[in-house]
Amino acid sequence: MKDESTDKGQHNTPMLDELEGGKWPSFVTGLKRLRDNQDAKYAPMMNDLLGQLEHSYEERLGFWKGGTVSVLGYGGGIIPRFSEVADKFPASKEFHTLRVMPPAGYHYSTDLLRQMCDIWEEHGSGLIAFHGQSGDIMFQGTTTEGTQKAFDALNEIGFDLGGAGPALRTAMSCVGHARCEQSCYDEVRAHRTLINAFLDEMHRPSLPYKFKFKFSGCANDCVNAIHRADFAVIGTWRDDIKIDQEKVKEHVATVGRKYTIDTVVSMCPTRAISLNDDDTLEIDNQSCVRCMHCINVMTKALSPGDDKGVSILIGGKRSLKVGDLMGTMIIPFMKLESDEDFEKLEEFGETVIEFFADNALEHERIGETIDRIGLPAFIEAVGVDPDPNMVNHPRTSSYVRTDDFDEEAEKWFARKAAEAQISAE
Amino acid sequence: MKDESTDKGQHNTPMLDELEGGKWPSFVTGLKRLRDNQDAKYAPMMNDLLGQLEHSYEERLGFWKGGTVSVLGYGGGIIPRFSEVADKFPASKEFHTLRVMPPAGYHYSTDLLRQMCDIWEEHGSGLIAFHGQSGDIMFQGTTTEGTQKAFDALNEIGFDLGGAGPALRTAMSCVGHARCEQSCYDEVRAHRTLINAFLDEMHRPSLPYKFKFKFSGCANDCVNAIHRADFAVIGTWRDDIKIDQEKVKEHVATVGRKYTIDTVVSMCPTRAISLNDDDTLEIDNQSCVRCMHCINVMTKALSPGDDKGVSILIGGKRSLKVGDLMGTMIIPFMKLESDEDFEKLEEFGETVIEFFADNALEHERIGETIDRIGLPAFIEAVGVDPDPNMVNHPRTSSYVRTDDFDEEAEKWFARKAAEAQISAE
Amino acid sequence: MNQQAEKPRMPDEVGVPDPFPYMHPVMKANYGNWDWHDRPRPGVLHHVSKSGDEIWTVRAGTQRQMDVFTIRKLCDIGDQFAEGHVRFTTRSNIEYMVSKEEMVQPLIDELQANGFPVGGTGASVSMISHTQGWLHCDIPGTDASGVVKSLMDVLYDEFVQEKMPNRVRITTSCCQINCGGQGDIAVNVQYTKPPRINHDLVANVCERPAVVARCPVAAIRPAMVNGKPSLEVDEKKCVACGACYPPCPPMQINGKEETRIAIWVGGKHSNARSKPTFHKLAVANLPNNPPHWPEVAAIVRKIVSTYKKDAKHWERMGEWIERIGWSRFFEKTGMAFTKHHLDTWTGARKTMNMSAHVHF
Amino acid sequence: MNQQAEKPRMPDEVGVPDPFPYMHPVMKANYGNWDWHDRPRPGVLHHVSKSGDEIWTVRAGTQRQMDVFTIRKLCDIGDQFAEGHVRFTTRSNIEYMVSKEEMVQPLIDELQANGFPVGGTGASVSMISHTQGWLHCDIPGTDASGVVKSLMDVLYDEFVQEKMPNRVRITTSCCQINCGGQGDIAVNVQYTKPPRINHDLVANVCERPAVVARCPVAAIRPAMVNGKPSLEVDEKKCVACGACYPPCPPMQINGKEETRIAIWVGGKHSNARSKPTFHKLAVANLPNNPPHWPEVAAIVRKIVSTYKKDAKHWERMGEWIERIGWSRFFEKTGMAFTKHHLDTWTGARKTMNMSAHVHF
Ligand code: SRM
Ligand code: SRM
Ligand code: SRM
Ligand code: SRM
Ligand code: SF4
Ligand code: SF4
Ligand code: SF4
Ligand code: SF4
Ligand code: SF4
Ligand code: SF4
Ligand code: SF4
Ligand code: SF4
Repeated sequence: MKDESTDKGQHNTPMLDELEGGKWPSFVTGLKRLRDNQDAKYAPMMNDLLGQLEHSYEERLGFWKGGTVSVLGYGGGIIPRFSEVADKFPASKEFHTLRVMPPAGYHYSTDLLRQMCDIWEEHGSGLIAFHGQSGDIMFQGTTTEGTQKAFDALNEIGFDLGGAGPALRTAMSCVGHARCEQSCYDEVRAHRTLINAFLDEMHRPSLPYKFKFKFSGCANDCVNAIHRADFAVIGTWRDDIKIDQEKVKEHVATVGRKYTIDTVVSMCPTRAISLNDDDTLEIDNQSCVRCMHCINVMTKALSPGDDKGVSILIGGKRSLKVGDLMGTMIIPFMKLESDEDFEKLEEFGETVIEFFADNALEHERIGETIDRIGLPAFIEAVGVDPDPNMVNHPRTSSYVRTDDFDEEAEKWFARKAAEAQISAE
Repeated sequence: MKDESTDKGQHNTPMLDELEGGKWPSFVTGLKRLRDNQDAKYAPMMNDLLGQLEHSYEERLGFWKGGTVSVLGYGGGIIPRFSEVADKFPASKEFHTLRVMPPAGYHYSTDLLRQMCDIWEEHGSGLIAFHGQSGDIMFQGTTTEGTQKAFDALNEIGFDLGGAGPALRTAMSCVGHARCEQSCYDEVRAHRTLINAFLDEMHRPSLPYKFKFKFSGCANDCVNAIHRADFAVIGTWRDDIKIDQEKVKEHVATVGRKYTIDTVVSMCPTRAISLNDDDTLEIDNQSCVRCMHCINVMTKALSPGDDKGVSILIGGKRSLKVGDLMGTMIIPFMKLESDEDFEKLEEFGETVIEFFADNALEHERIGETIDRIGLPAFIEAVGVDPDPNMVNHPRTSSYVRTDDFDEEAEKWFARKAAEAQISAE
Repeated sequence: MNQQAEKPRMPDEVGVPDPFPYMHPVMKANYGNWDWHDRPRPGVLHHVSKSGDEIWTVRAGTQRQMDVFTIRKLCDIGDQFAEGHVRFTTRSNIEYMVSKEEMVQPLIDELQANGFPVGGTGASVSMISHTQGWLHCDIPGTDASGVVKSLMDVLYDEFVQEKMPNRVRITTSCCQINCGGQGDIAVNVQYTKPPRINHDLVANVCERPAVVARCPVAAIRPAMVNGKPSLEVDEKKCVACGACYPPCPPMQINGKEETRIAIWVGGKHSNARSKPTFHKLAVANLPNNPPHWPEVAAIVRKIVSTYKKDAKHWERMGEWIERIGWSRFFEKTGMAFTKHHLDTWTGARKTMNMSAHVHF
Repeated sequence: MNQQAEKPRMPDEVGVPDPFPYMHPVMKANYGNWDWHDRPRPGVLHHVSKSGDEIWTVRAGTQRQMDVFTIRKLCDIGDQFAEGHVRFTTRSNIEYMVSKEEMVQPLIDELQANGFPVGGTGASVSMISHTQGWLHCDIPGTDASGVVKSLMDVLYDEFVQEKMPNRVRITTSCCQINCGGQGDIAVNVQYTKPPRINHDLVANVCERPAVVARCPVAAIRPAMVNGKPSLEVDEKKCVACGACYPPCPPMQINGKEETRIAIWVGGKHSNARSKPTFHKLAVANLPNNPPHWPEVAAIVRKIVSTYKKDAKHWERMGEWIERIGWSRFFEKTGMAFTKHHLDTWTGARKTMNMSAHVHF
């Protein structure tokens, strides 16, 4: 082992050096740039950081431990890291991360980015990630003292901490409306409306466990919401797919009949598409499940309908305790255009968070709560009526007590009558 | 209520009489024919039987209870029934059923049927079902004394009792080889080989619970084996589907292109079929899962391959305790042509039954045992190597201890090498 | 037993009989050698062997629970018009095999003249699979023969023609154990109340630990009632499955009003296209209403006619519903979707829609 | 803290910032009004608005964990060639939006000249999703940045071209918690041994009931060890998941040799065609071998190239495997199928093949 601790200069990093080759941009080269910026306050820290990292590569073990660090007024948003090998690498003995919420949809001007760089050179290590897996800008590497200063400076330019711990977490939304024709609702507005309404839950962690929102403009789900959010908002539409049959014919003429059958007709999950003998498409919209596939393939000929809105799925998470869960379809359709629509969404978000706060066990995600108490109890608690879209199919088990079936059925019929009434008006 | 018990003549059956109308053959009319056959010994029994049944229709309750009745040398095969309302309907106070195994594939000569009728008029009620849901001929309605006599007579003409209780049960096999071009193995031989090898388990019940075999010649599964058998044997093939492209063209010419795409190409579960521009079919046999659909639609143009054999699925049952289970694919392919092949099948059947006898809890079906101990433990116990066809997909949960992964992998590679060796030879 | 001298006859354990002695000669000759088939008309199959041999099969409905007179009548017809060989199908239909096409029509005529409907092939509603019910079983909640007769009367036309999108296979079961199994439509008893316990009898009749072990939700516990060992049911936990009743008849699960009928849809055994599936709850709590079960019949009819009108060729009931979506299925059939349709049993999670796939 | 007079600054809880001030003007003007798009070349998207406006997006790879110099370099390029607006994607790629087609090529040239690969669009292998690893996390078994760098070096060509059947989304995770989530290919830490407990520390560091509660298989129980309150693990039950380690660091789950890598395949987030799926185990027990993880890289490469050669257009990794069957997947990629591939977790029953569908 190299004698790093006694060497006052730069640590040897032979293993890390190996990662400077290859064509992909190298994070090691970047770290070294920071280390080598001898004027900067952070240079010694980054030298020791590289030293500790090399040590990890040698030992194949991590050497950070957690702790408690926060900024004034907030209980979360900082990931504190203290080195377990600070004796060898003293300058990086504190190496905390600030999780900062980016503009919804990740839009930046170069100007803004430069401001952020400046702040982080001043108060931190100069190492920033765009973005963490939950969507935060991660300002990585500062002392306990630097944490507050960096936050203050970022807060001054309009940025706020994201979530950590048992709290509302930073959300993500896809580029959507800003640049994507598939987008079925205003993701920026939905994202900001919901998160900004519940900031208190983010900044002062007091939920049973983490709670994440994610927003995708359509079922392509470019932010992985269904797997990775407790509350996923996915754009969809209720009316028919829009078809431009001339463009369909052009597409078939270009790629061929067989290829069209194999990549569009055969790939529709519900056999909703049929190719007519004149090379136009027949789409059975009642069978279509809004999966996006055919629209993705024929971007010019096909597009989502006009009666757009969102579906809400609840309960996605990774594997701790019960195993991975994806969100379950709870609200098949919610219109999301008018101010009232957005208010309704916010109200529903609040109901769900309150349910979670009141009913989840400690360290239990909402998906696990639903799993524990059952879907019927959950939807009743959050005031949602049963809908066939919530399930792949109705129950297959006869182990249920149905003596109140008729009363339950009456609710459905009353609801359907009321809906018919409304749509007739 | 009508005063049936004091009336020495025929019971009034106003509700049952209602079931004599309508176009479908009426079981009530049949029962009455027996009742009205005044010369026959069974007429009074059938009169009271009708009386008790009418009583059930009025009360909406059943009035039979079980008991213990058997024939000499056997512990099972009889379903004993004693009336709980024998005071009112004394002549049918005993109304036992003999479960008798039919010829494999349910073939009868009229002559044989007449012999059976004669025996059952002599010793029973004259009421016979072809067949029960497990495939037995059910000779329904006799006294404890009649049971033995009927059995003796049936046994004389070459028939034997089926299963009841915690025992090997009567099996079923589809018409298959006898009249069906889809059949991939000799169902009669498989059916008789297996059941006749384990008759002891049928006639002297000593298993933890019931155990059923079912045999279908192909994946159409005309005897519902996968859902309803503990051990399902399903015909399949390993090589390519046979295509007669001229007949394909004829088919397309007859029903049309669009219809062919919609009913064949789009309906293949694995997108293995593509329609060429010249109206021939391209089948990707490596993707084909032998579902039978395309072959069913184009009976003249397509047929199963030549390298035929069987798959074995284990663990089907209905819902008691754990909920419904279907059989799990345990042996994806077994050749079933030579005498040795049939011996191997028999050996495997024996292994599975022994495993069941030794490992199942009381009143536990083998599917539940697998569920309880896990598939890896089960296949190890019955000496079968893991195969991807056993599962829809490999595990999604990381909760498993894999430190012996490399050794397990070695087994696979060794096996594959040996197989390659064999097929190279 | 008494002073009887005769030695008792010991059984000849012959096992499963060899079918070849009873099989139609053309089938025997072409065993394993068939080439293709078609269906010249409803109720008739036409199979052609690689040898060139042909055989026509005429399928007819029976009441399954047959008196010997019915059987002999069927034999008479077989002797006169069909070469003396028959078989019964998985669904208790009878099949006559004839080796000449010209024998088909007279055979059909004779069957029909005698009240046996010819059909049940291809895309028809075949005979409903049958269980024992009040006629014979010791635990039934309803009568299978009666339900089946009532329904087949209603579905008669769909048996004798092939106008469905694909075959429709209906099952009935007279208690929740469901000997009838899965079906495109399944008409099953559904209990609605916990068992009523006759405490006086439990001690004598029931092996208590075995009964406790049978309960799928561990709702039964041993208890002393009126100083006698008996059993107690936690009614909050009990799912009214009736599993405790067979091993312990004093735990009466049936009741004149409490025993109800549920209808399930979309079970499938074949592996054609989609994998086999379990049937799913359509409607529960229908009255158990002999002798015609009109409420049940009305719903079965509605489901069948909706499927007939709406499904694509070759789609089975469940496949059709998966395509159009369960919302539309409930809408089109006029049934209600309730919280009871949301699965709560082991593995329920896997029945939830964890995707953005949605039907409108 | 000390005699400081200044009143501490209280945060301005601004929440999620409004993106419009930073958004490219063409995107702002056409917000919610786009019509269609195509991809003129790998790494470039071309979106057309209903208003007729057009925008070209050039996507380039970054190392995510960026030093300010890299960021400023990207800004320089943006100022000079791309109108000063950028965004980062879900996968930490940077996107430059330009309003004129002729700006595309110079931008690409400049990015490439500065070592930023242009690509990641359409049917390519995009940037691997990233977690923290040894660089920052307190529980990691490996280094995410290093694994990602090693793999992206190997997959570089597939990033800059669109020659895959569909997009390939790879994730890495540096412990079994898997912050990286599901992927077409997921490269995850897999622990192989139960935790080694430092009993001296447990009493002071760990809230014992909370730790006991975290274990998914109830393998942990409180115990007195050497007279101190500690915890004990039932090694027969323990599935080596590591869930006890974060709340109780003295339950060390990592080890130089014991921490291993598993590769999973067929996870999918989109709802296109098939519903979203979880990834499935391909191979476990690969060595955790910095700095290049060659064993991992070799397998990832093999999987990617097999998919590339074999899958049909638009089939994602998992869809391709489902079509050809898992047997063939293992055969073609030269990996082993073992008993560990058979699921044993809750709901395992539903992963079994309960059908006669079989691949040969
Ligand atoms: C006679 C019988 C077998 C027997 O040994 O008794 C039989 C005979 C044939 N079946 Fe079957 N099936 C028979 C019960 C079944 C069952 C079991 C059941 O009904 O309980 C099934 C499974 C049903 C299910 O999935 O729940 C069954 C699923 C099929 C299928 C698959 C259809 C599908 O698309 O799902 C085919 C394929 C077809 O229709 O071409 C088939 C095809 C056939 C063919 C065409 C096979 C052939 O080439 O000869 C036979 C004539 C079918 C017809 O009626 O048109 N048979 N078939 C059974 C007649 C029952 C009846 O009287 O109605
Ligand atoms: C007669 C028959 C119904 C019919 O009318 O066709 C029948 C009748 C009975 N079944 Fe069954 N089962 C019959 C086929 C089935 C089938 C279908 C099959 O074999 O394909 C099943 C579903 C498949 C399966 O094996 O799971 C079936 C699943 C059951 C069960 C539930 C088993 C489970 O594990 O869920 C029970 C309850 C039990 O065994 O404790 C049961 C129990 C019974 C008992 C013995 C009730 C009892 O415990 O006293 C019934 C006797 C009725 C009687 O008086 O004759 N029967 N039973 C069928 C047997 C006739 C024959 O031998 O051919
Ligand atoms: C920029 C980005 C959204 C963002 O807000 O940052 C984005 C942008 C687009 N996605 Fe995406 N997707 C983005 C992440 C994702 C993700 C999430 C991820 O990668 O972690 C997914 C889910 C992946 C999965 O299933 O695991 C995703 C699944 C899709 C799909 C579905 C593909 C499929 O067949 O399964 C489409 C449809 C398509 O390709 O036409 C799509 C289509 C698109 C389109 C074509 C939408 C449009 O009309 O503009 C955009 C260009 C795609 C391209 O790269 O060619 N996008 N897209 C993300 C770019 C990530 C990257 O740099 O690689
Ligand atoms: C930084 C980040 C990885 C990255 O490099 O991108 C991360 C890092 C950590 N995650 Fe995570 N998670 C990160 C996104 C995720 C995601 C992805 C997502 O949000 O889409 C998931 C999967 C989705 C989910 O929420 O389940 C995820 C699932 C977890 C879990 C498992 C939760 C579960 O219920 O299964 C834990 C463990 C826990 O919370 O106890 C965890 C815990 C952690 C901790 C706090 C480990 C710990 O307990 O000390 C890690 C801190 C590392 C560090 O030093 O910064 N992290 N974590 C991501 C957050 C950055 C950001 O704010 O943008
Ligand atoms: S999720 Fe849909 S709307 Fe959002 S960027 Fe992806 S394709 Fe566009
Ligand atoms: S969006 Fe999906 S489900 Fe709807 S028609 Fe297109 S491919 Fe089919
Ligand atoms: S299961 Fe297959 S082989 Fe047997 S009768 Fe049915 S279609 Fe023919
Ligand atoms: S048998 Fe089934 S899986 Fe195979 S090609 Fe035909 S339809 Fe497809
Ligand atoms: S379903 Fe129930 S009542 Fe009917 S025969 Fe089977 S066990 Fe008896
Ligand atoms: S009816 Fe079923 S759930 Fe209720 S006590 Fe009996 S066995 Fe248990
Ligand atoms: S995957 Fe594990 S080690 Fe990596 S960042 Fe997440 S919690 Fe930390
Ligand atoms: S590693 Fe996982 S399974 Fe083992 S003791 Fe810890 S929490 Fe339990």
